[in-house]
Amino acid sequence: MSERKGDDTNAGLLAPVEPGDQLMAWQALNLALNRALADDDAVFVLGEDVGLYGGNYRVTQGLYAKYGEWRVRDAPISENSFTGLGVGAAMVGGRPVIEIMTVNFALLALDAIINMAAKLRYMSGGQVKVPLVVRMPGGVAHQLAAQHSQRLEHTLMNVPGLRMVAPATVQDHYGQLSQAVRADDPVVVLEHELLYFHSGPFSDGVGLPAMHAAAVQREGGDFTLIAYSRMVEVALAAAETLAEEGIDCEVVDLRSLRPIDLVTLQDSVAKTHRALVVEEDCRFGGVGAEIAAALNESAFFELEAPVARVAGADVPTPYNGELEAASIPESADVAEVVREWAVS
Amino acid sequence: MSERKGDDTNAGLLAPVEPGDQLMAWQALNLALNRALADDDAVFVLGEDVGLYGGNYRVTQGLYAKYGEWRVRDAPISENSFTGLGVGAAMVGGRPVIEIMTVNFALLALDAIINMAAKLRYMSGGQVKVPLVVRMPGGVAHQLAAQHSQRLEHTLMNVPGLRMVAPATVQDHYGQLSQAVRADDPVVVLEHELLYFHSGPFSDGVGLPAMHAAAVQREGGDFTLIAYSRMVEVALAAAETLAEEGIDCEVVDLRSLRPIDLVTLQDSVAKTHRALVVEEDCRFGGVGAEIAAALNESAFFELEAPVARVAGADVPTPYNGELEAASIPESADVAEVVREWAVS
Amino acid sequence: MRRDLAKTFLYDMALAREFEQRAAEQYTEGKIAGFLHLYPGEEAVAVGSLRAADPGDYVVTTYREHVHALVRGITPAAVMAELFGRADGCSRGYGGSMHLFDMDRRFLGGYAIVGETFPVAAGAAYWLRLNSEPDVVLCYFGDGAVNQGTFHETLNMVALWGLPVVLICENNHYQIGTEIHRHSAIAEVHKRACGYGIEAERVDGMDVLAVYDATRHALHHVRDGNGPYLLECETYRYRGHSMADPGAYRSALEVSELRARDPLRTFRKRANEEGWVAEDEADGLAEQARSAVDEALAFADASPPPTELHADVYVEPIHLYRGRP
Amino acid sequence: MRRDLAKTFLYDMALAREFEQRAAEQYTEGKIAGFLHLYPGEEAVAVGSLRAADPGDYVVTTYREHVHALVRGITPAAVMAELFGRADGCSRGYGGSMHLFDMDRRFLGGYAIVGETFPVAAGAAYWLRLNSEPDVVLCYFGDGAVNQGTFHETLNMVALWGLPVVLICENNHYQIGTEIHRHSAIAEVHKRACGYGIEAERVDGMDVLAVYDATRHALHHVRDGNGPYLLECETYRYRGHSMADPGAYRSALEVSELRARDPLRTFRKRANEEGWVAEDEADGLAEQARSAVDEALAFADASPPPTELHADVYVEPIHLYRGRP
Ligand SMILES: Cc1ncc(C[n+]2csc(CCOP(=O)(O)OP(=O)(O)O)c2C)c(N)n1
Ligand SMILES: Cc1ncc(C[n+]2csc(CCOP(=O)(O)OP(=O)(O)O)c2C)c(N)n1
Ligand SMILES: [Mg+2]
Ligand SMILES: [Mg+2]
Repeated sequence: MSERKGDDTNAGLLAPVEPGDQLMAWQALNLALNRALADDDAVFVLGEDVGLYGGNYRVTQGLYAKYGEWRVRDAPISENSFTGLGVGAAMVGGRPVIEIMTVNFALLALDAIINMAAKLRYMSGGQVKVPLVVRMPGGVAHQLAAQHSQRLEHTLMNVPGLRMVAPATVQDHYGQLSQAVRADDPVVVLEHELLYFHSGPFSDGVGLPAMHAAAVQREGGDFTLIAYSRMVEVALAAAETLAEEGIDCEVVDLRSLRPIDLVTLQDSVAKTHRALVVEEDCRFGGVGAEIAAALNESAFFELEAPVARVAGADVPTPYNGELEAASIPESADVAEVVREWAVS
Repeated sequence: MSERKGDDTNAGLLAPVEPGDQLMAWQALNLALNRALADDDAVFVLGEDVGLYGGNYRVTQGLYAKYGEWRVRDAPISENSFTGLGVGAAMVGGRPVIEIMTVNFALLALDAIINMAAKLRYMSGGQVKVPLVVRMPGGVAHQLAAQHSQRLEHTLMNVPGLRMVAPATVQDHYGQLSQAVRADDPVVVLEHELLYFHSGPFSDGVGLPAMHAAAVQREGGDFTLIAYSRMVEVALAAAETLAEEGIDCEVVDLRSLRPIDLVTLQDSVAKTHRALVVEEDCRFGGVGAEIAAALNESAFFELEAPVARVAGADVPTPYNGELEAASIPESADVAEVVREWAVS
Repeated sequence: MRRDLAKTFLYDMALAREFEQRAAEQYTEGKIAGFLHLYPGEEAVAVGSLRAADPGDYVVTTYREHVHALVRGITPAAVMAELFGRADGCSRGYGGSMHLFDMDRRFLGGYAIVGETFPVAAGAAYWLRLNSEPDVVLCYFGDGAVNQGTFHETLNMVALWGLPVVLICENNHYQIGTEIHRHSAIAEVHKRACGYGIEAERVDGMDVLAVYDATRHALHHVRDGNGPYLLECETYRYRGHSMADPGAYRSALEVSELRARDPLRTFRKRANEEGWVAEDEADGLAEQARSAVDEALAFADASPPPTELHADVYVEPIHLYRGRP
Repeated sequence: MRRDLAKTFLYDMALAREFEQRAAEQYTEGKIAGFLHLYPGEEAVAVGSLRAADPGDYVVTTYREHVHALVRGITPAAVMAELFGRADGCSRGYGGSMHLFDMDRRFLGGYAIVGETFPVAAGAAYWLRLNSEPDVVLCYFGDGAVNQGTFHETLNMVALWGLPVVLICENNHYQIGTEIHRHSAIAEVHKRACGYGIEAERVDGMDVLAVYDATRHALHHVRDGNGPYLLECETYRYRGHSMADPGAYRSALEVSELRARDPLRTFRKRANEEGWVAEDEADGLAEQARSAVDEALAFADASPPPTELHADVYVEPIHLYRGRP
């Protein structure tokens, strides 16, 4: 289980990070929260087992001991109300970082997120500010079955008033959460259960890219692969395979799902004339639909083929391991579709 | 207010309908429920004020008196749990028709709909059957403001295990609800607050079109307008205007949002080579994104222009009447976009 | 009791009654649209409780909140202009009747999804407690809202953490057309606090003085650090649930019985008997209230509509298709 | 008390303990994945309560439900195969540890979203009541689930409508790492029934006989038409919350104190003293349980995986892009 990994480390109170250090994504998030709590008294963290327990995925490890129960609060299983509590606190000066243990439970908190956090500023005629961060890991992990493999990004990306980021790299886990906490609008930080224990380079003190800008993670001239969160590594793996076959893919990491950085996608497609979206979301009505529709609209005459989608199967997630693997995109699936369209 | 109209009629216990009769949509729904309750003891209706009060939009008028409190049950304000109650009853032999007063409150019931109703059959290995109907009116009505103008179709259309229909005509309000009650899968019937008191022709006893089939409501060769629910009349109005200008639009009523009848759309585009989706949903990540993406993928080389979208503005709904009107598609907006693309 | 307080009560309640009746007229004339939920019959609750609160206390209300806004000091003009959907409304015409806001007066708004006031109030209270502020949050809700999950979830949290909230139930015995015995297993709302160890009390919500005293007691209890307090005010709405509801589910007898205990008339009588406010003085206050509403209507009528559809969705505006600044 | 019942208890609990310990091994060996929530320490609750129920009664459980499934009569083989994700599992490999189902045994499944068991149970009970059936629904939930809105919403409805449900709280005092005094304003779960007028009782959940008797009493209460009943069983889990949790938040002392009241050992001792079940007989039962689990493991290992990704999403399959049949 992902949560059991890395038991030997104790990054709860991370020492200054040396240049070139490798961190795990959960450590990058932990560092971002630790600094946010230290820098700004308005920040507090609230969620199930974020305190004494240190977080189900260790993200809040060490913070309870350092900041105390009022700033690092263990919550009962009351998702809708403790998220709504975050909204109320944000309205009066707080900068709550609410952790919903996984997006599966966010289905219970959507009134607080959609009908309150996102709408309050507008319906108050601009009086209210809701600097709320809602963190939650989504996606398919290791055989957690139908009720624990929900994807919710298609729902949240549609909501006026919300911002949503979905970091893929360790650096972005640190950077985008840090920016989200400083933002004056409600921001959903969509994490992924399978990324927490991935290691990656982390450089401290470097300037952070804009919170919502996309990033070209691999340059290429033949085909544009568009992905976010864990699917970025799937896209990169596919690109490697295809490179050996002489198909040179550009991989764009969306990084943000509301807003999206269409300009970067257009620039890429202007080179490649072909694009494909890789999403873990179920295909029908998923994130890829908007990306494809937007690209088709704005780059229609650049495109030599329709924007394709490689997405999660339109089924609840099965428990069985092989079926589960078959229900989400793997690099082979991506490569296959690219080959199809690359020749056409 | 829509609810106040039609006070003179009492269709709760509708007499046999004469050929060519005009009915209001709420009366068609009422007739469908009345017959379903009469024909099948497994059917029961549950929701806030559906009983003694007769329903906020009169849809259940007269049913409580006829069928009693156990089959027409007034519920407390507990959306998540009374929808979940419907799931439990459906598992053991019932055919509950749950009314959520408006989709705005369905945000509280999404765990029951998405994590239970939709997933139970699959996660039980096919043992469980959930013949549940969830009825709810969505969309923008008359200045109900941000929290009462939610659209949720983009969220629900993405959910494996659900079916979703969105009737536009009086006939379909009767037909699709009747079919939904008989279906063995969970079906969301997405109604519209502004359609309940619209009158239209209703022919009784005629064969019903397939629950999920799209319908061509106006034939035309120049441009395909795709719409659902209340936007169908907006599309038809735009088609009238454009006809006078010599642009001959075909109007397709989707009728169903999960699944969608792409074949009918493809057939139409094969004629017109141009298409536009009219949706009340917010544009970004809305229903139109999937329709556009799917059409672009499947009819890319038929299309002379990208599939366009005329959709709700990406803002919470303002209270002020003029701003509200500006936040959703009107026929003029549709006509304008059609003109743009028709010439290009 | 102090004469000026009695006068305040009389004026507040006269203004409340007048404002709502005139709003109803404006609705019928089409100047106000959407859902309009009126307060006649319940005036003593908002007036008695809010007059017991300090300016530093936060207020969280429902969609039936015009009177709360007025008592809190939002001008009749700003409230009426909001109902008209105009730019000079307290929510600049974007919120309407159900969403009145005034952050300067710590009026955290009207919420239209039943049960939302609980978590919002808890959040403000959490922030106050975290910063050891002396202020308290007044959280309003109806008898129907008690069955929403947020009531339970929030009461547990505010009790567990000892948050400074006074939970004020406006028990008018109806959830639209469903009478309380048909929606709640226990019809005495204050008794539902037992599951959280929260101090609770029921008071006659038709008696402004009783509500005032009970709220003061509750506020002391909370300010003294004894945790949250639940106050159930038994009251009644004379009109239907909203302008869309004729209220046919209630007997004329029931309504007339309750009208006999009208909070305005009973308190006016008492104020006169006790020698707090003489009849002519009371007439003067009612007259003042009428002209205040006259002015409010004129102001609202003259106020321009808001014009920007995309204003204030975000603090830092975004372009949905451009992630780069 | 009847000897055969004592033997049943001993066998059930031995099987439960053995099954879970072997499942833990299989998890470590990688044969089982996902979240695995085990029951050692809590056996008396599932065994005592389910043995008091009739075959016609419905059972709704959480993700910590292996033992409930076994006691209900689902074979160890079918449960183990499900944990392995195989086609012969009771959910054909699609559900896994948290989603065991057997509709023939009226076992309505394991639910993994905390608080879901309440509305599902209420729905089955509503249907039973609507049809005047004599059966009752047993609804299981943990101490952490009590703070979910569905607990409150459902208790109000089942009390209001007098639905036939026995609500059985498996109070093991922890919500993962959060001890009950840190998640609940009132740590005695049975006391939270007061807000609904629901009959409630607390029983020693380490004593299988006490749980059995209390459940029989509760079932009689409900079958006699007195409405729902809440039974709080105080118990303890020896292991962490799931295989992912080392349980470091609990003192060794606390765990050892509870282990001293082990439900298996205490009842075995009593059964021997009372002359219900002799030591050697008890050994035999434990031996039987062991071999039953051996067979279950062999069966699970030999069972094929399910192969159809798109099977059983719908009763009548649909093609997402083709609305016409
Ligand atoms: C979650 C939710 N469900 C349903 C509604 C529709 N609705 C609006 S007010 C109301 C009744 C509320 O009754 P109560 O809480 O007693 O307040 P009152 O209107 O009597 O002041 C209902 C059902 C809503 N706004 N929100
Ligand atoms: C709504 C929801 N929130 C959070 C979780 C994560 N989670 C799984 S079990 C659990 C603790 C439940 O504690 P309790 O109800 O006491 O049951 P126990 O595990 O102790 O048997 C939590 C928080 C969940 N599954 N569902
Ligand atoms: Mg009420
Ligand atoms: Mg527990």
